Amino acid sequence: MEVRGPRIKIGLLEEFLNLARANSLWPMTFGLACCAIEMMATTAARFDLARFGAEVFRPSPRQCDFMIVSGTITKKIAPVLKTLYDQMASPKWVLAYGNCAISGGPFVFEGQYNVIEGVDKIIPVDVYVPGCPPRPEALIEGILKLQEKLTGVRRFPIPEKKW
Amino acid sequence: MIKWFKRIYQEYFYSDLLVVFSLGTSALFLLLVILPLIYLLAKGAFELGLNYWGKDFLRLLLGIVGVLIVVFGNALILVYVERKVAGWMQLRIGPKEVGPSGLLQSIVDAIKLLGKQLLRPRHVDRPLYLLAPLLIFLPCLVTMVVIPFDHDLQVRDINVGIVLILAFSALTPISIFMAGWGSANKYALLGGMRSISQQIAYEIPMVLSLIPVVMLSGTLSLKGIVEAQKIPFVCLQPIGFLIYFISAVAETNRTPFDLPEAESELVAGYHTEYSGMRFALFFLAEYTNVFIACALATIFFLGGYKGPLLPGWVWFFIKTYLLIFIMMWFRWTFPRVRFDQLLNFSWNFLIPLAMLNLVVTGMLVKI
Amino acid sequence: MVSERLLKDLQEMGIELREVLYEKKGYWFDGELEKNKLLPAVEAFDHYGYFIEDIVCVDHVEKLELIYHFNHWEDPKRFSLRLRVNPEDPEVPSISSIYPGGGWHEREIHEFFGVSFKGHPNLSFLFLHPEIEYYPLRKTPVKIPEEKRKILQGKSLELEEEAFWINMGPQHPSTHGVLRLLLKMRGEFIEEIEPVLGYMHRMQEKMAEVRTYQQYYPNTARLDYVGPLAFSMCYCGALERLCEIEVPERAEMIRLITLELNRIASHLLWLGTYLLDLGAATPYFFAFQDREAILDILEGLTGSRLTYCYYRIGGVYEDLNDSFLKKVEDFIRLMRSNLKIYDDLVTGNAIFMARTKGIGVIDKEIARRFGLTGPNLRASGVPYDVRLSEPYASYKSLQPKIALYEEGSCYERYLVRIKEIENSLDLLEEALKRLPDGPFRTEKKIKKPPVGDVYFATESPRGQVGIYIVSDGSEKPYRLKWRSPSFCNFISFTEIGKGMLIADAVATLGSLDLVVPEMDR
Amino acid sequence: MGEVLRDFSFVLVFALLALILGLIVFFIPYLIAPRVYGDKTESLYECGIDPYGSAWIRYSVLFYLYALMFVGFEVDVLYLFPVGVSYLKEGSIKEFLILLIFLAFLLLPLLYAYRKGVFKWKFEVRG
Repeated sequence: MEVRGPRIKIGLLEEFLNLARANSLWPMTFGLACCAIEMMATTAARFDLARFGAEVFRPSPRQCDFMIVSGTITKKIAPVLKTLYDQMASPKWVLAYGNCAISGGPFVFEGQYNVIEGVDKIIPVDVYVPGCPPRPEALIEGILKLQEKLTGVRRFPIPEKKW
Repeated sequence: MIKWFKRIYQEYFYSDLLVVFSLGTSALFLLLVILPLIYLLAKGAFELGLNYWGKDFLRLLLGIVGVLIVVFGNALILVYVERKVAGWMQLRIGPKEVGPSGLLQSIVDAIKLLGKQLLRPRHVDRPLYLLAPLLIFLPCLVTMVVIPFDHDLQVRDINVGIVLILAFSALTPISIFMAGWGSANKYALLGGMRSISQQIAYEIPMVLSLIPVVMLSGTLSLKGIVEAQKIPFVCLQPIGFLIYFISAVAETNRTPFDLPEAESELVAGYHTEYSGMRFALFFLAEYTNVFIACALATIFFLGGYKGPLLPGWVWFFIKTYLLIFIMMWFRWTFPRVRFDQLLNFSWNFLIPLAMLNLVVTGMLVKI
Repeated sequence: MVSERLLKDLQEMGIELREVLYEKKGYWFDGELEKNKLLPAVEAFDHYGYFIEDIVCVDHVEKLELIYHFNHWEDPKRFSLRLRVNPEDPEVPSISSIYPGGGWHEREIHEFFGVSFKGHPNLSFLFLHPEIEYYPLRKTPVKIPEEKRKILQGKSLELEEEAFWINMGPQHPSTHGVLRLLLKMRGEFIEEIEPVLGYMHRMQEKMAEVRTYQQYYPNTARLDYVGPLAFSMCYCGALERLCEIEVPERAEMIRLITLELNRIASHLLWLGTYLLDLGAATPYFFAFQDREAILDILEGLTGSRLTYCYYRIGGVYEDLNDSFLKKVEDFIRLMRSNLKIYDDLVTGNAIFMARTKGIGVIDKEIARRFGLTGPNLRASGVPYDVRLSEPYASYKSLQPKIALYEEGSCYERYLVRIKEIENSLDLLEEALKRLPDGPFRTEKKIKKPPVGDVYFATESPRGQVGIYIVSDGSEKPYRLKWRSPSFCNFISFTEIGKGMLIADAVATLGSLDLVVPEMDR
Repeated sequence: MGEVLRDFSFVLVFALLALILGLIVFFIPYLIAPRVYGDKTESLYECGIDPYGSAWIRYSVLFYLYALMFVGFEVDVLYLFPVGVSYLKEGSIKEFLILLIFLAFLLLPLLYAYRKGVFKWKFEVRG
């Protein structure tokens, strides 16, 4: 992977752009397994990802900002995943959602022949969200974490303990 | 300074910085660059004694500014409104956290898209691929020239306004097809194919439904048509209005006629391979086309800027946005039609109906 | 009865089938046959209108055993035909000319065991990735020959002139997961369909052989994450049948209630995503909102939202409490009123009717040859339901009504599922009234089930789930085979999808209600 | 003539403006967007799989039939605009009859296409 920065790089501009990026994270329509259902539930009425402007699921990797790896990575899907990640326009981020994407989850055993133990063996991961499957709130928390990573500030600051 | 910003941002409201920054920069840009430029140019024009041309020049400059504000403002508003309307219809809130009740969401999206890498796949047909997003943007601006927002609020009243609009809107399918073909992508190609046959199929009923309007008003200028409406033409031409509106929905590729970008079949349709700002231009063109289609419906059938009490342009925008809202309502209610159903609906039903409408109008007018 | 006539016919052919105790084994008739008698026997099954359930292969090291399961819609008695194969050079005649659905099971066995089927039109790899070295489910390591390892070897994708191959999936909005279809297109029409599965193959059957019965159990819920309880039920039921454990009545009724709740949730999810496929976004949100209500109820009981681990061998994990019953009652009321909203929003919609009515028709003959089950089958006018034919849980005492439609197109599949939601609500209401008191699980603990084999079937929201367990008396299953309903439903699409418009294909694929990890296992 | 030129100078300016704006909009990301190129970044997207063959092949003839019909229609429909403008200026029934005849001719290709079965989408087995 060849990384070239922007042609013009100004600190303040970068800050500003990152602020905009953090508030408009468009995920890719890419559901793998069980966690994809929870991902769908997150976009649905009760949890409503749209509040953070992140409900614009784009099916084409060219137009989205981050990929939610929601499920087990088998050896057959790994090259597909890599291709899709490559085809995303930078800046791009990856959110490993669920134990399978983090480490293979419950599908790792001695003598297994088909599961890649963690998506970070293929592509760089920015945020890990554990759980099997993680609850929708966890996905929202993961997105907030990604925003924090971009802006350096947390959106809903955790209130200080008063007692 | 950044630290200071961060503190504000953390302590007060998350998006306050965004408000200040985006509004501030745009206001600064307007104040420091555009307005003095216009002033200088206009002054120069007058001083040179080119009164005849000078007036037009001033009109042109003001027109450019006005049209740009309408085009970009409309897209920003529509993106927000659409997401909010979708939210209301779907038991949820929609954008909320970015800015006060999510108002800054579309601005933030635009800024983000500005900072996104522009990718060009290796195998594309380069000239077509690069020209397509430019060309799709062109009819949006040109059509704005002849739209009368108010009695005097019009860039230029061209006496063949309708023909001009029809001619330039024919560029849209061409550029969509250029995008589809140039991308060398199979989904994009299928999307482009679909798009072009859809747009030509609905072009005809659209034109046929406009001819009675021309008959009744006896002019091709848009302002003339508005002025000719003692009562809105929708009362005289209800079928014509319906045909026009259905065709307009189809021409702008909105659900239930959004086949060229049908997500469940063709991924993202003709703009599958476009990223960042190139994709944004397609988006912008789509929303501007929606606005133009509804604005034209307002002008032709709903009496344009005419209305009691309120100033004309307010009426114009109220009527237009009402129609746009109906389009959104369609979008979040109906499933997508199938492709052959879509084409045959036009050829077998709408076109004969539009012809019948024309004949009946012709007869009634003569009697 | 059909089975008696069939038995007589088979006897004339010289195939002896003996009757076994259904309560112990899960099938009625069992018999071994010679290789050369396979095809005549299968033809006899076809003649009497039997459908193929699945083909299982068991590696006994000194021999490979192929087990064909057949069943009948009107006279549901499971037949199991056993065939011994030499493990050195396994070759069996293929039944794909009679049962095309069987051909797909054969492909699977060819891939995992290396059995080659003579006369199979397309014996290429379906599930595995190209770098695999050994046949995964063989007990002794057997190397896969190099030339067999190509994924799409059966189809030469060399560019025929005017051939327009298009990839649908693995990342595609309408394939719901990672199904991949290679479509040969002519314009907007599909000429040929070549599915590539296995993008979510998670080695469920291999894992079962490595882990103990208790360790493997939580993974059953991860097969079909939309209706996981039917799979848990199947697993627990099979072990209870194997170890002859009596389940208390209260536990059985609790199972029924949770199963039906899960069924409604699954159908709701299908409804939402199906209409999303058709381009209508709003019903998705309505359906998910109602689904959340069920998830809340089940979460209160089981502790998780999606992949429940609630049933135990011989009962359930926790007893119901009163708040649960109250919540279910509230939900029934809510769902009844909301069904009207779906009716207004979807059922009468002209565009929806035009998109689904008469599209993707599956007639009974295709359904039988491919082994279609579940709501998809009932939409084609066959009243086959495992809840009635082989009642488990409390379905013996509390029989569900069957939703039945004749035409078998996408629209009927939609109607069947809506009707099933209604029926499940009725069933739930009845079950709540009849909930008996008593213990909610047995005290008997099992560690090592006895030697033997067992078949168990349940009706998942997608169709008949079957499990076949071979136990060698140790604490791990010797062989565990799932019959996954989505796989059997999906393979019928390769037949009916030919000559379709791509839009119709999306509508049909969606209406079959596929869950990919369950297909790939 | 001068008036018409002045009219269309507006159109020309706006068209140029659209092109220039488009170029500006492309230029900003050129400057400020980060660039990352992986192995597959510049290959075509097809659901994450390398595409088989080219997208540029001969395509189904169905769409061309529609295009042909369009050509038959659209050009002629444009003739109706002058008719519409001057329709009310003359007071006789003659114009109506002329309009009727013209429309009857317009309907002919539609009827022809209908007879030819353009509107029936059927998959035919090749061979």
